[in-house]
Amino acid sequence: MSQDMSVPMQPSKSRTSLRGLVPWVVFAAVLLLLPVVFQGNSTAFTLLNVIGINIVFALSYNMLLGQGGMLSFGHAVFFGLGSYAAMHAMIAIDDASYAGEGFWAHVPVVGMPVIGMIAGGLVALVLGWPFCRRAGTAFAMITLGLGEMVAAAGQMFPSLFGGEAGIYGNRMVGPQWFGLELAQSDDVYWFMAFWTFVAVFAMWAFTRTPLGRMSNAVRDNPDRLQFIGYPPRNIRFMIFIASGSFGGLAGGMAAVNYEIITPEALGLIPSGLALLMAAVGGLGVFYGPIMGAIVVTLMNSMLSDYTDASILYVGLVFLSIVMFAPRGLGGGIEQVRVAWREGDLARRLPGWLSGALAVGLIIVGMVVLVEMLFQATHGDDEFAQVLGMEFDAAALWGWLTAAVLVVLGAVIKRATNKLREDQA
Amino acid sequence: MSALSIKGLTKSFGPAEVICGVDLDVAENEVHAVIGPNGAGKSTFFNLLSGAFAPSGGEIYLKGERIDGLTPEKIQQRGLSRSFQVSNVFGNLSVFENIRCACFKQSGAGYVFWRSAAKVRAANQRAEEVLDMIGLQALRDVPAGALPYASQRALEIGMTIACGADVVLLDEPTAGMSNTETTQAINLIRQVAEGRTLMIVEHDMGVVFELADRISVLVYGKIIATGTPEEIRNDPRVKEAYLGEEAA
Amino acid sequence: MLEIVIFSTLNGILYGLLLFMLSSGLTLIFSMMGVLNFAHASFYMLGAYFAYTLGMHTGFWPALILAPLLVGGLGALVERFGLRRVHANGHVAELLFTFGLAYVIDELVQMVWGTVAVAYREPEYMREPLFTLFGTDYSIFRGVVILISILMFVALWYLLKKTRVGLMIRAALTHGEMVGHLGHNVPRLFMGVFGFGCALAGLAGVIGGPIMATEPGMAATLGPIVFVVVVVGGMGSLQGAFYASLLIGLIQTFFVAIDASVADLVNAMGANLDPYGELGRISLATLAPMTPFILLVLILIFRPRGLMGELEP
Amino acid sequence: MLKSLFTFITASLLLVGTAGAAETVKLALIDPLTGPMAGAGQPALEHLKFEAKRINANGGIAGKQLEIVGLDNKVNPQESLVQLQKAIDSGIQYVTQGNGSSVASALIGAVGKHNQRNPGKEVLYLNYAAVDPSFTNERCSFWHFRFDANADMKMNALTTYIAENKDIKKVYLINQDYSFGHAVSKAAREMLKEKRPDIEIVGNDFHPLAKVKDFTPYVSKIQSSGADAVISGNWGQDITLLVKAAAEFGLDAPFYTYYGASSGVVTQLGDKGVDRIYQINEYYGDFEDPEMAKRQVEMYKETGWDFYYLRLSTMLDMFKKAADKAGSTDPVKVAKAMEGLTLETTNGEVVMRAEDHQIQLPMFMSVMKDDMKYGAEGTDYNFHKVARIEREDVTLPTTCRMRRPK
Repeated sequence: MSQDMSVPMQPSKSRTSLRGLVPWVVFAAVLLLLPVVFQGNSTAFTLLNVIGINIVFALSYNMLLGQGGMLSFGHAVFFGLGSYAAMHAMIAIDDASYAGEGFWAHVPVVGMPVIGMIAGGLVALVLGWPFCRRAGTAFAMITLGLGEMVAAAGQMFPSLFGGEAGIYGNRMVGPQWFGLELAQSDDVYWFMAFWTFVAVFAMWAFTRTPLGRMSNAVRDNPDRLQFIGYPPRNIRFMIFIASGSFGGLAGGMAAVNYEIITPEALGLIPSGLALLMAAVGGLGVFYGPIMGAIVVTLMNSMLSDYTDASILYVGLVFLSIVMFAPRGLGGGIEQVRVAWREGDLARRLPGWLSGALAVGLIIVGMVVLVEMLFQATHGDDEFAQVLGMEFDAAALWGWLTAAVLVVLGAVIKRATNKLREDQA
Repeated sequence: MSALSIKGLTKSFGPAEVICGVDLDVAENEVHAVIGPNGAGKSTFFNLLSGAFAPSGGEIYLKGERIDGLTPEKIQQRGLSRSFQVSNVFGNLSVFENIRCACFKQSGAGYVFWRSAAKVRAANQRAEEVLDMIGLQALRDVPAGALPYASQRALEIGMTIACGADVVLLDEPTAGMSNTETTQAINLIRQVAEGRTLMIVEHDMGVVFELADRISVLVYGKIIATGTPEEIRNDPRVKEAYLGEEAA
Repeated sequence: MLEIVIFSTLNGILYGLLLFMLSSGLTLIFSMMGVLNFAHASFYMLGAYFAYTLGMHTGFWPALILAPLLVGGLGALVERFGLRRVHANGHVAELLFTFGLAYVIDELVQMVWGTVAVAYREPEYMREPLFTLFGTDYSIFRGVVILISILMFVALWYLLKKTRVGLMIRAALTHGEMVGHLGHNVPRLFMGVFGFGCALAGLAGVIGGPIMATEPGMAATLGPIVFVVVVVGGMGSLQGAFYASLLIGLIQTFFVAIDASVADLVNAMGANLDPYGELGRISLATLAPMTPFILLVLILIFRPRGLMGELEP
Repeated sequence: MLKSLFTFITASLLLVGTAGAAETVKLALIDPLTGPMAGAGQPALEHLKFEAKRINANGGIAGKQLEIVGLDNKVNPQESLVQLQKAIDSGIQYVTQGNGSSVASALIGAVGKHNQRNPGKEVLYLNYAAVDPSFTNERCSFWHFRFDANADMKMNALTTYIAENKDIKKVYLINQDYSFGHAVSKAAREMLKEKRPDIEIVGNDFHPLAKVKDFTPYVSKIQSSGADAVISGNWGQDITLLVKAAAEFGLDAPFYTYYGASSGVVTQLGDKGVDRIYQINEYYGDFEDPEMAKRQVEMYKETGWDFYYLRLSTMLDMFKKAADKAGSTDPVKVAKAMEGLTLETTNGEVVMRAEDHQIQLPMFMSVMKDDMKYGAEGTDYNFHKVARIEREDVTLPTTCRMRRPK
């Protein structure tokens, strides 16, 4: 179904050689180093915590789409219900530890993602079977229906969903493990880093298991699967449960981070965010959604400080990736890695660099265009600022520079197309 | 007791009856070829045996057990697997992975998610054996979608036998192959035939006469003749069906 | 009591017809090109905003013609320079493209027309009552809306069933490649159909805008419901979309009009649910926005090809 | 390579964000600036910016220049907490909000937890329009001040006015389906039973917040119930579209509302609203006070929005008075100074009750009228005062037992 959206998977050698562990060591190092780099900068920690949640959410989504070929528009249901379960558990812990006895008094808040994972998995188990009859558009539509139905139900059961105000709890309750008081965002960071690492490793390991290989098989050719003894529906159902569980895990992390969950988190918009992150990052590559989560989260929260048009840029980036780089950021990097490994990187570099330059020019031109359009329609500051330079929507030369940049970029791209073709 | 016995098998798509009452018995470990002009219903016949289509009438017994109407995976689990005329492989997975997916069934490991696939020794070992047999060890890490045509046909056969079925249906295994590739395919099929019952649909008469113990001729949905290669070569009805009126 | 039934039916039919006008274009595009156009409701929004801006200069009736043409032209350009390019990468890529397109259109609308609702109203004389029943007026404009949507349904039905272009479109619905072999320029046909579908959505926007409030969020609210209509109606079936939209319009309106709770509904069918329990206490009115999606899930489980469709999505 | 690139981008972006001149005090407005309820949030932001100029003109807040920061929450509690965290991270210590008691209840919880966890970096929440009574009763918090009469106080004034109108026999209630809507409905039923037991409640509807686009089904239900009057606490688009549908269907029952003068109502209704839309509010559209009239003209010219939110001006004036009195912009000191503070406004003296941080002020019943001296939204309709309800008749006791910091 998404045949050309995915770059061929290079299986690591069957015996897990030392080389196979290098990416995990680097990943762990990054997670350990980040708090040192951002010492005392609470904005950074707030952002990193959100990125952690989105990485797990986007990867759990890609278990369905990228790995299993199942396009879903209801993935936020597992995230939301996992978050609700964790929130109810936190409230139970709060009450139990207040009273000092009962099962919940011993459960630590840092264990909430497990509660979320169980909830997500159960929901997928209960609802999943009729959904997994067919992949493709039917699956997309039925998950869309599920997502909107559960979001609407969110307004109805106050004791469960808390109606419009949602449900909120306090994460500084119950027994504290590893000395994590979870008061400040830098304390919460360790909780996030741990669960992000565990979830990413688990989801990667899942792709190496027989069921993980079979999910790729059901993606590539569901009909042939029947003839080697496996009904595609069973495989899809099990992937649906696995993906729902990790979606619930991300929901559990979010419950601890935000300490509030509202029915809004169950609807189409968060499901769309998961799709956005996975597609921008690259569906066919395992680590694609990780990059997608980082880029989209940064754009969503940081960009709005510099421009009113931040959401427009997210849409434009998404459109250009779908049109010009269907394999996403991850796909691009995979191409470079494969070329580097086969040693013809030097030969293909000029083509890529010129392409990158051309695209860069077009992007800057478009940004100037959008900023001036924004400033012209309802900006209150007189000038549109782009990369430190100021453009006045009233003056013609502003529009001229934008047009020149875009045209120049397009010309270079067309000229170097030939170069890239014969290098491919 | 025959490996496969078919009684009064019929199949019609709306008004058009494609298989009009086929009766055939295939003995254990026999290599049975099915030949016939284009459009005789050979592929539909294979689709009926493998469960891709449900028959309109008649019965199919696999080693004495009735299988008509079952879903393809249930028929495969009872020991009958088939290859496809048009290569039907997992495009993005490597050659080794394609074969290993087919091997999971035998070791019942398809749904395992708590252990790495590399650790399922039985499946990996079986996959290595089949890879050697079909001679694709050199291309083991190449994605199946990027294989040259002949290698894809070999992979097709490899996946069919990897499932560990003892009744194997091969749908035009040597279609579109050069002479050297055909001879390699014949040796491969001969190896595959050891200890298994084989049915082949084939146009290349050289391959048919080389491999088949018995041949059935399917014309317009009916078997007009079954016999040893010699009998079929001299059978007037076959000549008439193949070469038209003037040959009779 | 009779008054509620009459007015709810009228409101339900009006809402249903509006849904039909919105989804008819999508039925064509979805069934012919297999493209799940997520941006379809955004073109509906553009229709409303264009009618608002044009209406100020040209008045309502010219805008009724110009706005859909403008939206249709825009749709054709989008197909030509965007969708066609992505077509080669398969249906998922096309869907992702329209998903991103909806994002961009919603933001551009906010940029140009601002984030607050625009006071797009039907012309003054149309606000007078067409007729008054039990003291409630039914405005001329609502009558005009029903008229236009019925006319559009008949015209669309005639175009598909009786004209050559209609023949070509219906043929391409099921056998796209064959139509290509017959020498028709399929890409141009796709562009025409996509543009035409967007024009239909624009037309729905022109008359839906005054009723449903023209504001940047209008696409997001109606977007998902449009897919329900298309899937419930059945792929490639215009009559299916017509009945499905009327069904959804009436169900949703009557659920709001009837002053009952879930317990009353369920108990009427023999069960005995506690009327004060958390489930029983829910009033049908709060259940109303959920009904289209319950219908969608039920149809996809029990009758995947929908009311009148031949092929499954 | 990836790692250093990533750290560089994030670090550079973040450094720019935290730079801020020392001598300003920032007030963040967390309200819907986009989406269906933008019509409620945008005017509040413009009003605050307009009034901030006046505050800064005469001395600012304890000598510091007041800066207004708008943060969009799309009326969603979860998004509001994300914006709150963003505001806190960039050093903002004063937050205001008004649209949606669901958001307010989340903010109260979050501000309370933040202050408990970060002594010395407290945040104060000034609520200008979320009127769920619980915020100044069972859920009162030292860090929350309310500058608008709560739902029960408004209903107390509204029902006193309705009680005098003898020809109202049947009343229909329609509200938004969340804590605020239910509070309005409960207060209306209780107070009407107490003041006018003869009035029959013929309908009690709830609809989802900010989601209904076409209110015709609800209006036909009201019409067939034969109601003489409709009471609704709806705000933003939910009141604009409700009264529009009512006008369109020729429903002639008068509407007694909390936010009848929301943006868009006057334009949508035109003459169909005259003598039919009533509003209970802390201000009205006659602008007898020349100073207020001047502000209305100037603000409309500058921002295109009317001078509707008098309570925001009262809030800023009290904030300035308390900060000047405390001689500092430290939230704890300002909060203590503001308790029990009185302020002379155009409608007479108002006081911030120390017991529950609920402002006590006179209320006004007003009705939509034509050819007003200062029309709203560029038309010549506005809300004319029909009754003044004194502070003593509006005030209600509180059950708040507030925990004060040492």
